[in-house]
Amino acid sequence: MQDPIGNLYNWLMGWLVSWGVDQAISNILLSLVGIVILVTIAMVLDVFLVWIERKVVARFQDRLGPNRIGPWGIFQPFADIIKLLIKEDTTPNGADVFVFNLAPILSLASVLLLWAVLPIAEVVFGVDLNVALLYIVAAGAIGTLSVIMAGWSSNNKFALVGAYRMVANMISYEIPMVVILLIPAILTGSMSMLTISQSQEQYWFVLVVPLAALVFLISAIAELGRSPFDLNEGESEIVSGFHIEYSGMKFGLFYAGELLHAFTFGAFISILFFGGYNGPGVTQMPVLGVFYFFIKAMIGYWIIMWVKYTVPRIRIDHMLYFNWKFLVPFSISILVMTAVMHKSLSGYETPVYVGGMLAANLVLGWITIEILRAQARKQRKMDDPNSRVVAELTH
Amino acid sequence: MQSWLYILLFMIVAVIIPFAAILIARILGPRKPNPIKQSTYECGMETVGDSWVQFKAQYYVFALIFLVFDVETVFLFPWAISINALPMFAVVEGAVFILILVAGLVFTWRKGMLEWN
Amino acid sequence: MTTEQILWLLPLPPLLAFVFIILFTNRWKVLSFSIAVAAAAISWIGSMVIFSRAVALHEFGKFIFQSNINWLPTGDTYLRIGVMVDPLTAVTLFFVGWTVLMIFIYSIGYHNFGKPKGDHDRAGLQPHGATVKDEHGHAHTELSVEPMFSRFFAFIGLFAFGMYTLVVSDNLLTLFVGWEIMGLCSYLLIGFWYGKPSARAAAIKAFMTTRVGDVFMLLGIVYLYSVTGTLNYREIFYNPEVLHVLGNTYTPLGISVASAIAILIFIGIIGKSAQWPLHVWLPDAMEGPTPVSAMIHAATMVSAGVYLAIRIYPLASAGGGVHNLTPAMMTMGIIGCFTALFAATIAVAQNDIKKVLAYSTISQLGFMIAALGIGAYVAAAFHLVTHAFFKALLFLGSGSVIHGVEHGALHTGEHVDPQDMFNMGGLRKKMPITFWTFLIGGLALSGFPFVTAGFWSKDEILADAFAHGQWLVFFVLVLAATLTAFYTMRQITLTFFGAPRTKAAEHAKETPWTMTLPLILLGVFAVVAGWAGIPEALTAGTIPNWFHEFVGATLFEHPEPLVFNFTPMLDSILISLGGLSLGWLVYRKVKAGDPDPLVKPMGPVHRLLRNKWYFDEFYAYFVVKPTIWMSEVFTSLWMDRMVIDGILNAVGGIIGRVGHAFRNYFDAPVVNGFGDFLGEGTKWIGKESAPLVQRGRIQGYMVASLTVIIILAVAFFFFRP
Amino acid sequence: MTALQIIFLLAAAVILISAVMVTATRNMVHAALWLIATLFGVAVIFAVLEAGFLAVVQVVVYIGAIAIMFIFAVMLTRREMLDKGPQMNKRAWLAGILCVVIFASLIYMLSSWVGFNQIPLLVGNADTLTLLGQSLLLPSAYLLPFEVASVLLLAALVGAVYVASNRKQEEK
Amino acid sequence: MIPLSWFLILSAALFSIGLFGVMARKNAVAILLSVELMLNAVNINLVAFWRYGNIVNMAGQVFAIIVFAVAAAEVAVGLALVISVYRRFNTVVADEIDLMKW
Repeated sequence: MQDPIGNLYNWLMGWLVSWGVDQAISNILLSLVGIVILVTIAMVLDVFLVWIERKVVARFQDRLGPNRIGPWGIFQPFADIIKLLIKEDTTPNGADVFVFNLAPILSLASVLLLWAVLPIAEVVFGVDLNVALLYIVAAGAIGTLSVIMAGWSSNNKFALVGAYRMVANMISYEIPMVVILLIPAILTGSMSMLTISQSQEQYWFVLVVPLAALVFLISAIAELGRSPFDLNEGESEIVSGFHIEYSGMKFGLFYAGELLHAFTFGAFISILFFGGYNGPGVTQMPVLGVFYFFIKAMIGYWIIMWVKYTVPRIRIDHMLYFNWKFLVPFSISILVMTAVMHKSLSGYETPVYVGGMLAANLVLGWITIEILRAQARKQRKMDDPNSRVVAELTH
Repeated sequence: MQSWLYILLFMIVAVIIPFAAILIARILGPRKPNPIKQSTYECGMETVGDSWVQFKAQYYVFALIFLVFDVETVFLFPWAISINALPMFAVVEGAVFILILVAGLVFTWRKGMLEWN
Repeated sequence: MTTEQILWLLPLPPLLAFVFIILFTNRWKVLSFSIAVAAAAISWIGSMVIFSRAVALHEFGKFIFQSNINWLPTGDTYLRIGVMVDPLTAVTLFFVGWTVLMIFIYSIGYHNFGKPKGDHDRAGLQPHGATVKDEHGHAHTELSVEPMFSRFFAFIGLFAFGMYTLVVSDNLLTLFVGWEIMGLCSYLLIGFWYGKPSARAAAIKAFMTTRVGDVFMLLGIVYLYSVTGTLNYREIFYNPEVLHVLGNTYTPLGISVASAIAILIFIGIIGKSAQWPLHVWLPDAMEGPTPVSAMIHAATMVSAGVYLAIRIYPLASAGGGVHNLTPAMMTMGIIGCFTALFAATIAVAQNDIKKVLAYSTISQLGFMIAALGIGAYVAAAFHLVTHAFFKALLFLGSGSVIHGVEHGALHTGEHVDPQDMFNMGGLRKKMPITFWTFLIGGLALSGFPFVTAGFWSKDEILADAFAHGQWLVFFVLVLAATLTAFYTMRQITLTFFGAPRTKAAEHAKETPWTMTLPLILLGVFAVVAGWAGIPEALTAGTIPNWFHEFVGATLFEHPEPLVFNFTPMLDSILISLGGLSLGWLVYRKVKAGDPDPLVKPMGPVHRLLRNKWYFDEFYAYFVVKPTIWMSEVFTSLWMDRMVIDGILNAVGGIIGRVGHAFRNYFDAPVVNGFGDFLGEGTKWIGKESAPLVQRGRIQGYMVASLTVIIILAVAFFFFRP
Repeated sequence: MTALQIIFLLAAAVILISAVMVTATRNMVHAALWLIATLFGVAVIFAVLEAGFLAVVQVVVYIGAIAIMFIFAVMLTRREMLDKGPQMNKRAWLAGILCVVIFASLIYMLSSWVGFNQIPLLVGNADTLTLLGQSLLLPSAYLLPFEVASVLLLAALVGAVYVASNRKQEEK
Repeated sequence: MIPLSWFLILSAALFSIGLFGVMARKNAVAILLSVELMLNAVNINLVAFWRYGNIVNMAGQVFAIIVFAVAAAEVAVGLALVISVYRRFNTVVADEIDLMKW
């Protein structure tokens, strides 16, 4: 029971070959089967995410949420799906039909693609890609593309403006995210998700680079375009953003994509900084990792939801300032600090190493906070009317 | 090679599934288009002019900075993963590489290009 | 520090100064110029140290300072770059260090540091002057400080960096880098007052013209690399085997590979040091501030061209030598001689004090090139050094003169061209220091016997020509030297002697010490620099011909010292004295408003000279226009399936122009017909044809160039030897 | 006909067709999207060549950044008239001839080369990524190009930001 | 296995198409798009030669990455220029942009 998937694979392989199917062909067939199963899991999970989201937001807003269909309304999402399926999907005139239809597909696909490299457990994963970290960024790039395609093709001012904002948002926060993605690569000397998870057996990376984990969380939320960074769908200004013209299943795809994306990022946070599938007893029973993985991912997802439903939306200029004037320099300083510290501490044994890195992080965080406080003080002085008068007089 | 084949298959599946969803919706859903339904939604108003709104050059500037830093990170990944195989000197070189680009960010900042007006 | 370390660091200070001034100290004038001058001074100290160490060494030619590093991985080998000092580099460093430092110091005063801000000065225009109140409350205008003061120092800093890089580099690649940096800087500096259209035009002209040469030069360098696999001087020029092979393998064209490469590189030199036919940019370059003229067009940049020519001399003479000239040497000789004479003739008829110097520069460079052409290696180097000193001195002096006259003009408020020598006169009393230093420089330029540096260097060239029996070269150069003496004296007389011809000249004032100090120092060198190379036979060996010994060691086999002969020396004495006295006699008593005394006797010839043999017009008509025609009519019109129309247009246009030209010719009086025909006609053509042909469609150019490339490639492919 | 060859041929077909569309289509946004298709095909080619890093980088940089830039630029310089009328200038036919000639001569020259049809050696499990990092950062290898690249990017950023900032407009 | 020639032919074709676009397209943005095609052709060549040469010598990949940087710089500056030209002349047709006269 060490490696169920592997055993299953070998058994089926032998079976097919014995039926006289060519090795390569059967290999492809089997991986195809595996992929379909994986994607199906993702989609089913997605369906339940809808329910979870609605329940949680209801709790946040002191409501009950769906509670009619099935126990605790657990079958609500299926009703939603059926509704979406039988709804007429309209295409606005003047729309660029091909691009218009391609956009939602890419939007969901870009999220599903992430699941190819998720190490759900040490023995349960799609593929162990040696450039997985960059692969994530690449998939994100396709997502960005789908947004601008949707905004452009639906021939609608608001959609376009929404797409602009969304894209500006995504590309801006992609920089700190990618910079932070460099840090696990530095720590493990590899870009493979599996290696990163494996190398967190003794200690989670959150102990070594807490600041990086924090920045990654922030930029992930922004990347998802969820509140407080959801100004792409500022209902008051630009009625719900780039997918305004979408209806029926196409809208459903965007929606599903967003939710699954959120969950996947929760998973990434857990993999990169919280040890992924690692947990007590995993070494004896690797399959246990699946359980830990989903728990951690769910916690990450819950944090993202928490932020979404408690923090109010911020203005686009504030958002961009926050990114370019704080997050990017901050993440870059974290990167440089981590690289140098890691290199200089790599000789020592684990406790010293972890302690040193942690101390360095704390020092950096303290310095940052001091700088920010100084800035804030100056800002307050500037905003304070009578002091401004004084300043003008002194000039 | 194997893994890339896998990724390719995964892409195909990942595109087919949403496509299938849309297709099913097409089949199941009714299709009774009419001009009102087809008109683009702008808070109930008529569409004014074509949809090419004035595009803020600001977006372009941010895209610029993003492009440069994106390429920078591409340079940095090899540096990051081979950091254990490199001498301290090379690590510092990477840091220098980063700081040179930070200088560009600072320039943009000083130029006031980061201001949203 | 070891000499090698100093060498590596030598070009850095000016570069740092450039960066600092551009980035940080742009606003603070004092800081800017102090940084720049300090940087120049550091480099100067460095070069002096290197020079002294080099001189102290025994048999320096064999055991030189050099160090180089792997630079670029090219496949499995590396492209090595490095630094080197051999005797030639040492002497070049010597004069470069001095002139650059002097010019830096001079620029402080030239740009009126410490003077008030101008009333209506704008960046990009010359300062117009400012009104100030003296203690009695009288308002009067005086010179105002340059608006872009700091920027100037930044630019010349970068320029100095380029020059030092070029000099200390031990291979043609880094030399080319420095070369191009200087090209850029000359563009920036000539167009320094970009507010003036003429300055802009001059800058573009200089850039384009030198570019023409540089392309060929790059071709030559690439060719050299492809045949030898290295660009290092020592490995090529100091290596008889390589030279022998290069000299005796032949290109399809029939000349040896060495000659072919040398000629290609020499075309670049033609562009850089303004030899005929690419000389046109240099006179226009006088639009720049005078220190720039001194720096670019006298001391360093054009000298760099000659320096490179001397560098590649072993290549040029490979397979031949002093007694049987290779094609490359012949090219050098012919072009040098012609340039020397032709530029001297033009200089005779110029009224702008700086234009005269510009043409004399061209002519003197012609001397050097010609000297190389006949194998007078050392003489060329010697003249290069001395010329750098006295020509820098002259330019700075002329700048000082202009400054004085400008001051006078502002004082009296009359509007005169402060550069026209006919507006001057009698400045001898107003600006004594400038006068004496300028006089020294002038005498050096005209080769005043025995005292001045110019005499010895020029004499050595003539002696070489004489000794090797190059009669044509000898006579041409003698003639050019006579003219040189003549126009130099003309300039001095018009500027300093006689009575002031304008109020401005009367109220001229001596310039501040920052400007006069460099003049004095350079004046000293303009005299003593020549004593390093006095022929031994003259002094019966009491003073060794140090320069010949030292620089001669640069070559693998030393050039043998000349058998001394009194004829050339007598000649040079006579021509210099004769030319000087002639100039004095002709221009002694020019009154205000008089025309040039030569106009009457020389007539149309004089106009021809004054219009520089109509070379600009010639180019505008026969080079620029056809080029644009190729790219335009050939591509777009022909492309537009309008072959017929295009040709008809062209033919029609040409016929019209010819007719117009004839009318012009017959109508015009015979005397000025020639000049007017060419000048006016070409101007008219330029005016008429400009809108027709100038479009600037980049894609069109691209298609055309690609077509030509393909055709050439196919041709080469099929007619391969 | 191995699977690899099939994949290559498909990718090549995608590349060439969409490249042609890039140069042929009228709608600039479509041109940009076709370019993206081309770039994706090239990424597949990189994967076939077992340069996985470059394949991903291709998607990240080109599709993620450069294509977005292009689309933004099209939005910025958009004028309806530009999509109407011929998108080729009058030299197009000559340009076409030139390109065909160049293609033919390239193939001709290459085919006369011995290694033209060589078969790749098997990649062992050489850790090319670490190798790449080392060859980028060790002074004995390509450290200089590495640093120069950063300077180039800096220059590009500064220059582009300077040009894109419409200070001139505000002055007027 | 795939012979090297396939890659070379592919990249040559891509290069020629890009070249055609550069010379024939009116729209300056389209010209830049075509330049991207050419750069990609170059990259295919570099990587192919890396793969078919000595795997351990990473020169091919290194220069491919450098080409990425160059492409990025080219796009950034080129598009910025196109945009500012558009602001000035209100056109992006290359033939109508003729500042570079001699």
